[in-house]
Amino acid sequence: MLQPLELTNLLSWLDTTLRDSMPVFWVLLIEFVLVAVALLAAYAILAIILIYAERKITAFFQARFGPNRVGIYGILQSIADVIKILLKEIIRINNVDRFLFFAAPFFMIVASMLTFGAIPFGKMLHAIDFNIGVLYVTAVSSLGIIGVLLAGWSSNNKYSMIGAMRSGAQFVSYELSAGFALMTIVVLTGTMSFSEMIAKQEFCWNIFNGHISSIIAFVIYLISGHAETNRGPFDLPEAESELTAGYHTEYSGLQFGFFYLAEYLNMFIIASIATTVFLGGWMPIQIPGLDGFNQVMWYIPSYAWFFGKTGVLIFLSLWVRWSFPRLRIDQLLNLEWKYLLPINLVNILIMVILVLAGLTLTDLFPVLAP
Amino acid sequence: MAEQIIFYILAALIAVFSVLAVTSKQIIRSATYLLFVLLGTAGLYLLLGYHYLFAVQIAVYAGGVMVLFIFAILLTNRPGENVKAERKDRRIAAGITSVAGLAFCGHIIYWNVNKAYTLLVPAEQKVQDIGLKLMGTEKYQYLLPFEFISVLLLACIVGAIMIARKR
Amino acid sequence: MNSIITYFKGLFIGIKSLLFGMSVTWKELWTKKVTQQYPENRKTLVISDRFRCELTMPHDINNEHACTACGICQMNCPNGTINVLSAMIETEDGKKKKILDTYTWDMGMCTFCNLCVITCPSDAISFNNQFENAVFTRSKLVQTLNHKGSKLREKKKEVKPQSVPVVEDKLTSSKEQMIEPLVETKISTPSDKSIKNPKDNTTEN
Amino acid sequence: MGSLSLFLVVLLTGLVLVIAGLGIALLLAPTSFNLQKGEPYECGIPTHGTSWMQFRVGYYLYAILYLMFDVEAIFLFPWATVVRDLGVQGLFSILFFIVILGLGLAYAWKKGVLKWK
Repeated sequence: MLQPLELTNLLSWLDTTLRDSMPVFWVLLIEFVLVAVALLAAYAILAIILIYAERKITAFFQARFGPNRVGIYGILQSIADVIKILLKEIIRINNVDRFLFFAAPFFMIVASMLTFGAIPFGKMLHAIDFNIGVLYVTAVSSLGIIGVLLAGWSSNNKYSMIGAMRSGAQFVSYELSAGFALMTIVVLTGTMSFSEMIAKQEFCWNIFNGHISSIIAFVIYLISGHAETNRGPFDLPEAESELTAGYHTEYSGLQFGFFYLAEYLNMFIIASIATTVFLGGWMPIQIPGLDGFNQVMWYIPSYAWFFGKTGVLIFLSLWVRWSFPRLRIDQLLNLEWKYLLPINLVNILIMVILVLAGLTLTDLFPVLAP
Repeated sequence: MAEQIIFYILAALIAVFSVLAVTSKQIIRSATYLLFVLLGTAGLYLLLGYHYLFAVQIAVYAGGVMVLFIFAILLTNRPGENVKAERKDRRIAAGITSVAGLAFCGHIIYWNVNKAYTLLVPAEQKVQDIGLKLMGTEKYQYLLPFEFISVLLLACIVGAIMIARKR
Repeated sequence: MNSIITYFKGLFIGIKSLLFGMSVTWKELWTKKVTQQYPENRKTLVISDRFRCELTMPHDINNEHACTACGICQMNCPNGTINVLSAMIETEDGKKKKILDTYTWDMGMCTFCNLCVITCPSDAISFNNQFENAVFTRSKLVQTLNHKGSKLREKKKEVKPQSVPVVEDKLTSSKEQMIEPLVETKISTPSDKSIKNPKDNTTEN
Repeated sequence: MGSLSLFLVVLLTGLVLVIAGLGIALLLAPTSFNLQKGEPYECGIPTHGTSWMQFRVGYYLYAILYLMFDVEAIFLFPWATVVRDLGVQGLFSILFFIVILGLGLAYAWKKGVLKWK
């Protein structure tokens, strides 16, 4: 199939030319450095784009223009923000636990980077592909909460402490729902690897494949993922009207910037995992039998599909964020433990029945199977 | 070769942080050092290709147990205070015991390492195999222990609630 | 059983209300944006008449103002913003007369409460719409309102013979009444007197 | 080896991002000393006491409940990959597992643990 804009040809050409000209060790080293640089660049650029997009979309939801002074339509605004945050002083606070205070941003960034590396951005644009992909992602992203707790503890500030405690309770609660929602799809596909999951969704996305059960799981995953990133109506840990800035009150300059960065990237990561697991990842829209249409769809490169689908989900998250007021902590925990978790457990059983009774779309219409 | 280097780095990290976890005067720092030990262990699993176990180690220990530890530390009376040093004779006794334990374990590992080394081949375990083993009823399959885990977890929940509610 | 019904009822009502909330914001997303882009829209910018920006003392073409330097505004100012310096001069017919020397107003201390304008017996001062007041040093906020060489406007008897006693009534009347004309007498120019007077007369009766 | 080394690369990328960022910030950012700057950020009155103090038990209970369900989820994941192979027998064995844990949740609910007081 002709796929003119894909990066696969470029990557394999690079690999073969390198292998022809030097020993394997150096080839691997160069490739690893390239992977690292690509990840770093993607991380930074995505953060910049996300911050700009959030500010602009937020503004539109509030009937104003948003940033429009720095550059045309304000597109240079977040670049100016980055420069500003680099030039800010990192203040040394008295009475903090210095080692933990310093270590907390590492946990945040490393956790989000390890998750970021496991996302399939497109055909062959996939750094870590474990066969336990889904479990790996849920496991590694839970490292971030350690960063939050350590930040809150080490600051020796009451606001930070309360923010961190709330964040801990909130994160562990919603982590469960997210895990169970992903498990529903694992039941459906029978694999935990992201690449295999995408391959199985060529003609029928998982959200359609398991119809009722999948849609419930999708909604639950979006809610709990949104809650895990401490945003929107779930931003109790940093409720600015009561806790100033929550767990990162005492952080200044770039150290604060890391928390900010991790928050935005976590938003992206949640959206992209939802895309990969439920909406077919980088797979273009394909209809079995219509070869011409499929060919046209393949002209759009896979990473464009991926970022398009993810962008829609990020917009949804922003939409929710600016629609609803902040929850109280008892409402928050009630929502998880009394609604999402029981529904989730029942939903898994429904999915098992759907799979065993052959009621999924791919079972009913074998033409949809890849 | 590279795997050996990674192994030695991980082993050194685990050893150093274990010692730090025991000797640290602040209880929260002890917990953090312990977390590093557990993450190092997860690294060892990854080195062996046990991806499932690696994820379990991180999810349970980093995500669950550490959060639990920090919340539990905050239940104590004065969590921020430094732990007082033990009496000198006790410290000496603890030192001797740990050295003896190290010698004992070291002896066993040293003499059996050749056998174990030939047995363990780094290989990627498929989760599907684990699942089949876990749910099967035949020999070397673990359905009954698996079901008992649920009862055990139920007992844990009940116990934890009973203890915490008494306060 | 009842609790189970309430559980599911709550669930569905919750979902419904969430969707309704999202539809509201969705509509808001497409509404016309109302933000004023300030320096660009300077030409078309509309400032409400009631907005109080700068205290001014209107002067006519002959460089004359209406301030008699009575100092009532200075006494009524809650912050001590106004400072009226008067001077004694001798008129042609040999009488001694108090006239205004300098009228200073410190914008940095002003709360724009409008009390000075209300209480002014001769309507010599008013707030204007000149809102671009930023300066670089604090001393520039202190302004002298009377122009150089200006003098008091001679009263023309035929315009408002009854105006003086009415004003006196207003001053002697209780302080609660002072709040009331706030809305009506935003910018008191002499022509406003005709509107103000009937009101004052009714309160008097 | 492949997945391990890529994992290491990603891990190092994360670490390098933080270290390099902090390094650049330390080079570029100004520093100044001020006695009040290092104070904990609170309402403006000097902080009273330490904030490392005893907290309520509610957080701990949620954490322990989470741990139980997390372990359950970990055990369920391998099963979830082989649902099709196991058939009805697998459904019943897992039904037992989930029901037992559901009992745990129901017990906690009944005892009022899930109520934030």
